[in-house]
Amino acid sequence: MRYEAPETKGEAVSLLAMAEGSGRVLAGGTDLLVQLRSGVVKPGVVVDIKKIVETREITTENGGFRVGAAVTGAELDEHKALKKLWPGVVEAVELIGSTQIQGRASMGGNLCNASPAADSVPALIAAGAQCHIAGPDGERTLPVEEFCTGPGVTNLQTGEFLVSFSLPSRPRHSGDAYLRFIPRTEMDIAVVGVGVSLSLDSNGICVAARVGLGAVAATALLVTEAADALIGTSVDEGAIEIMTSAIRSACRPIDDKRGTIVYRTRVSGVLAGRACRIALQRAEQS
Amino acid sequence: MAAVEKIFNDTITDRETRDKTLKWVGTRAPRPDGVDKVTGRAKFGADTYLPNMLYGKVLRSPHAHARIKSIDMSRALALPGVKAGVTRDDFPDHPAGAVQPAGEMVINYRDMTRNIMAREKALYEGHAVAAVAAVNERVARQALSLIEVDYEVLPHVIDVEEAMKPGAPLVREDLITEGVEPVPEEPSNIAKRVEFGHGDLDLGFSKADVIIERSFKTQPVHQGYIEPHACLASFSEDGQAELWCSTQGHYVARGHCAKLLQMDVSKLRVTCSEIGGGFGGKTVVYLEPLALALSRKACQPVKMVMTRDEVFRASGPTSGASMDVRIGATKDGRITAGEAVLKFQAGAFGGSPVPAAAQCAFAPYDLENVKTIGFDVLCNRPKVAAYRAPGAPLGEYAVESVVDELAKTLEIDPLEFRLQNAAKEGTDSSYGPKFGPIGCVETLETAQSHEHYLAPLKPGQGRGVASGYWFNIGGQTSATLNLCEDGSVALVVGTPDIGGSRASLTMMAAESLGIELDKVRPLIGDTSALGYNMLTGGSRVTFAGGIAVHGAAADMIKQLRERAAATWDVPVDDVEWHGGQAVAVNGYKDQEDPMGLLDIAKDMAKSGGPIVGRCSTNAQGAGPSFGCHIVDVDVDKETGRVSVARYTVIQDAGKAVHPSYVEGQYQGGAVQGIGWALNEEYIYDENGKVENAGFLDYRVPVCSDVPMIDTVIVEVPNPTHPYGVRGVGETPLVPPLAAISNAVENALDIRFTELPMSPPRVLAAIESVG
Amino acid sequence: MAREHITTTVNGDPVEFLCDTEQTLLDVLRDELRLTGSKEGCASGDCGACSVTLDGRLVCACLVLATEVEGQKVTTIEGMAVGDQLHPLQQKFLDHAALQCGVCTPGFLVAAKALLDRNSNPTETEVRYWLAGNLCRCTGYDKIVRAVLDTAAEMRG
Amino acid sequence: MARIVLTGNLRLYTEGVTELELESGSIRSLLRELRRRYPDIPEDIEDELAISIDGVLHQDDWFAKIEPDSEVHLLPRIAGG
Repeated sequence: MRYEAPETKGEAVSLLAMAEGSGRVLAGGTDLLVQLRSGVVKPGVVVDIKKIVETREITTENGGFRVGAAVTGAELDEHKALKKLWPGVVEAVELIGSTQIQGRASMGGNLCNASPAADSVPALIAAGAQCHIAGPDGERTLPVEEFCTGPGVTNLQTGEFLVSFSLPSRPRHSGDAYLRFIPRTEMDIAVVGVGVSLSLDSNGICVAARVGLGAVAATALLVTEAADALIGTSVDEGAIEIMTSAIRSACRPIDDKRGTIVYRTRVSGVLAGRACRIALQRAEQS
Repeated sequence: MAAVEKIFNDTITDRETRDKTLKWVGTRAPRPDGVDKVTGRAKFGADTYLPNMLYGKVLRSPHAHARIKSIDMSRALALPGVKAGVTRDDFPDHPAGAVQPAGEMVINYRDMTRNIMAREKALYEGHAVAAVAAVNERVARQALSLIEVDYEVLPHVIDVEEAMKPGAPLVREDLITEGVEPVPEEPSNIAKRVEFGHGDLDLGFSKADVIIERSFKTQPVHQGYIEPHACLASFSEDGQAELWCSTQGHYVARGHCAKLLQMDVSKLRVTCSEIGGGFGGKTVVYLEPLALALSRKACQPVKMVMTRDEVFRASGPTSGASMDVRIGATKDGRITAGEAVLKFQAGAFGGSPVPAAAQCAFAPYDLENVKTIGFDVLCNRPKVAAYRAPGAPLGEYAVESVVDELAKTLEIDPLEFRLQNAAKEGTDSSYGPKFGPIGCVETLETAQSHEHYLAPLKPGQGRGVASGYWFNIGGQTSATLNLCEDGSVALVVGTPDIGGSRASLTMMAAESLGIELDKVRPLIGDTSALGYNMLTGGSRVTFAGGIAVHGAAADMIKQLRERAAATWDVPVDDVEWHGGQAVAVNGYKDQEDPMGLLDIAKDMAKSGGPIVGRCSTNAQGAGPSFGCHIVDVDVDKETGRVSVARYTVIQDAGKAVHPSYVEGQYQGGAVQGIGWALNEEYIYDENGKVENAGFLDYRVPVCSDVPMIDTVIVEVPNPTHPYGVRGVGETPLVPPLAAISNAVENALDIRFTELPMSPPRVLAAIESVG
Repeated sequence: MAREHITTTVNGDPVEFLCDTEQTLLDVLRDELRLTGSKEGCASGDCGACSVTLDGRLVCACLVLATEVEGQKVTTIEGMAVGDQLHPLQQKFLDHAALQCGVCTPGFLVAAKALLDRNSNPTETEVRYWLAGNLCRCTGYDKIVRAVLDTAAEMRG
Repeated sequence: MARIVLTGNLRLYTEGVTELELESGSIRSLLRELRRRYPDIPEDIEDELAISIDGVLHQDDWFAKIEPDSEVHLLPRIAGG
């Protein structure tokens, strides 16, 4: 196994292109090293992207932010302005593993690992985040909800890698939140995860909403029916009730060691309601 | 040595007065090994290296149950850098009846040699099938992939009740159940049936106004020590060997390895590393005989360390169980009869802790009519290893749940109900012997008046209590005190220090000698340093080690008095040992200046040579320990998550030599119990393979899961011990399962009869009652 | 196989080592540099026994490739005491009997120091969540949390 | 005569007898006498036993004294974690 740490996107792309699929991108490594140790992956070359400036920066971008794919959870947590604009997204990233994991794990890695249970993904979907991808044919952008195509499978083509995310600006009276359920208080993989983002007009009527749902299908989902249940309402309990049933009917989970179909479906609605109330409160206060 | 003898003979009242004069016992002194353990200097199992060292790796069965038709090592052994390989052919077989005492139990070496390396069949996923030693781990792993094993996969069975059914896949084809008459003709997975009790159940139940009968089920769990099994073996060409390993008993490990490798015990020297947790799981051998066999072939040192995955698949664990309990009581709260039938998974070989579970289940109670029956059942899991009060947490989970339900039905406070039926001195225990002085009533009364029990609950919370019992044991123990030329003392003991025993043993040595604590330096000797020592387990070390250390001090004091008497030219009977000094008494009072250790030590050579206090004993009369736990829980009714809001452990320690480490045992046991009750469980797929062999999905409690654990140390002295010590290490894991289940019942008005009470189970129960 | 040559700083000292690209920082600390205070409890980032800091950031050494530490600053438990002066956390762990077997202790100490370096006055809840990635099976965490809170109070003066 | 109680599965070797009175000064002599009366008791049974004399637990303790009025229980050996 070769280890390379290029300093430009171009070098990284050509290294990955030459590897013809036997290349693996290393950001925080909190998933990759476990896979290397267990022999699940045997890459010919590991391309460490952390020396590429764009993957490590948080910069403002027309009222929103551009966040490098390899920026760690700990660094996000320390970025006051980003935390103020998208608290739900930052909270979601902070839920990935322990303090030690936070010192390494990144949103980019969390997304590219393509686990249906990735914590940051439903929050990024709710936030309407875009992925910036570098590749042999130049750069392209993709909405987060279109990035993963199945468990462990992404839309990335050979030679491509995820450089950064765009988190958009947002009007006043907007708020987001992410909640997940785990059996313990820490250190577990999400059994269910729900991200909610909404904007209110000056009369407190919901004018825009997005709801992301994780760990209940092959990939994290954008649930437009759930959002539609909120838009045009004052996000009263009645609307939330309709939203939660939309969430439950969007669930297509499996039975596994972490939860049952029944349990995941049941709890997804519960968390959606709770996350929605937090997002609402934040919107009202912003 | 009047002063010392007195400590042995003194009565409880003497003891109370003496307790006031104790200088070290009962204090929170610094632990002698503390600095090494906070600086990273302490050497654990995987922390040693030898020149020319090889790395050993084990090939493990991917099948839960399979006949091994052939094993071809040739390609693996041909790989450059591979120095040795071993399989079943490298370990001599033992006849079926080859049982002999070793460590705590009689060991069946026919079974043990099959557990460390599969022979006819692989009996569980993770069962060792072959091992190799190579120049580094990478080559060793590569070699494993070149070993060709031809398996014939067989049907498997995991669940205890499935395993007991006629026609279940047989783990051992020729197993005839022990303990039933007439002797069965057909083989089955039931290795043994045991029965305990006294009185007349029918009569007892006929007197009952209320009878409650429930069935319980628990999933198997693992001890969960943080340090994986590790060892380093070095065999020399002349047939002598050295073994360094993380073990609860290096003398016991020596005996097992010598037997399995057919070598003289004296030719194997075992040194125990610092041990990173064991809880019973490091009382047996796994890697050690393999490393020795590989080293013997390669004539190079071989290091072996388990991965966490191997620890979960191939070591420990403890039994999952199915249990039926029936208890009857009168309206005024007197239990008239209790009956329990316990079925325990033994794993691939007989020897589950079901006998102890059957003995302990009703132990907190004074019962006229009681009967417990236990079944030891083979299944395709690793042979279970001891886990902290082996068996007792399960049996008492079932009994204490029904006791709680009875109290509720009779509208009697659960502690009051327990007190009305509590075992006390003179009670015929549920398993036979009369109890001597015990603290069962004291722990219950302490709980009744504890601020926690009296505090109001927050809305939605539930509170539960439960009692627990463990026998505790003594056993063979040796200790040596070497007087150094400057008057300081080197203490050598032979029991691995798993949680502060260097501190407690040193404190008792200083107390018995009457000298400063910092003048005694403890060391854990290797197997060549002392006579035999049974392992660190059964809550025996502070009890039995204390007796040995105290005896060694008595032996040293006898010699010190003789040296002083000779020096003064007075009869030895006119010299006594007081406050760390030889003092002339009787007719010679005040005629000689007292001689301290330094005075005697500096002229030791002239007065007769080295002074060594020795004691090798087989400690008897371990004092049983009772505990009572109080727990408050919150339940999230929408997600089914149970969280522990407050927890108090009350337990009889006899005498707490080092209260901080006694509290630590109470707190650690309670939190292991919280894990067992709420989230810990082995999850098997349809092929009998473990799905959660790691700390990610085998969910031990993390720091943010639990509150502070309050403790109360009750002290009802054990009269057989010089300082009144009872074992304390195991009882703390006995009450939590029932206490937490009782608290959840109190919060939800739903009685759970299955562990763990994980969120999906709890939510399903909540929704089923609407 | 060609081995990588790495130049880094460990506990303030310049260190060079050769490693395979597959080796983790933990493998190198233990097997090449013989700094065995960092323990391998799981090799998957789930137990925290190998906690070290990398340029001041708390990480699991088992989840860092050794080749990644080129030019960085690694701090391990062996770098915590200064001469014969224990760090206040080390002393408080002893005073509070916050260890039993002691195998998780180096990881807890390194993690707790990283907390106190950032937050001189953590609440019990903050301590518990910060340390949630460090497993202890012996103590039930009670005395560990008390030792950390007590150290923070003492260091605040 | 000391009162001897056989618990667990010992009755299988004693034609169902679980309680008897015996004159025996020590555990060693007790075990010999039991095997003399009940030859079915396996020779190495003591390796699997714990013996309680008046409530005090003994394991591997041949010469522990049994008084004429002692109450003695034979139990399965106890192992801990």
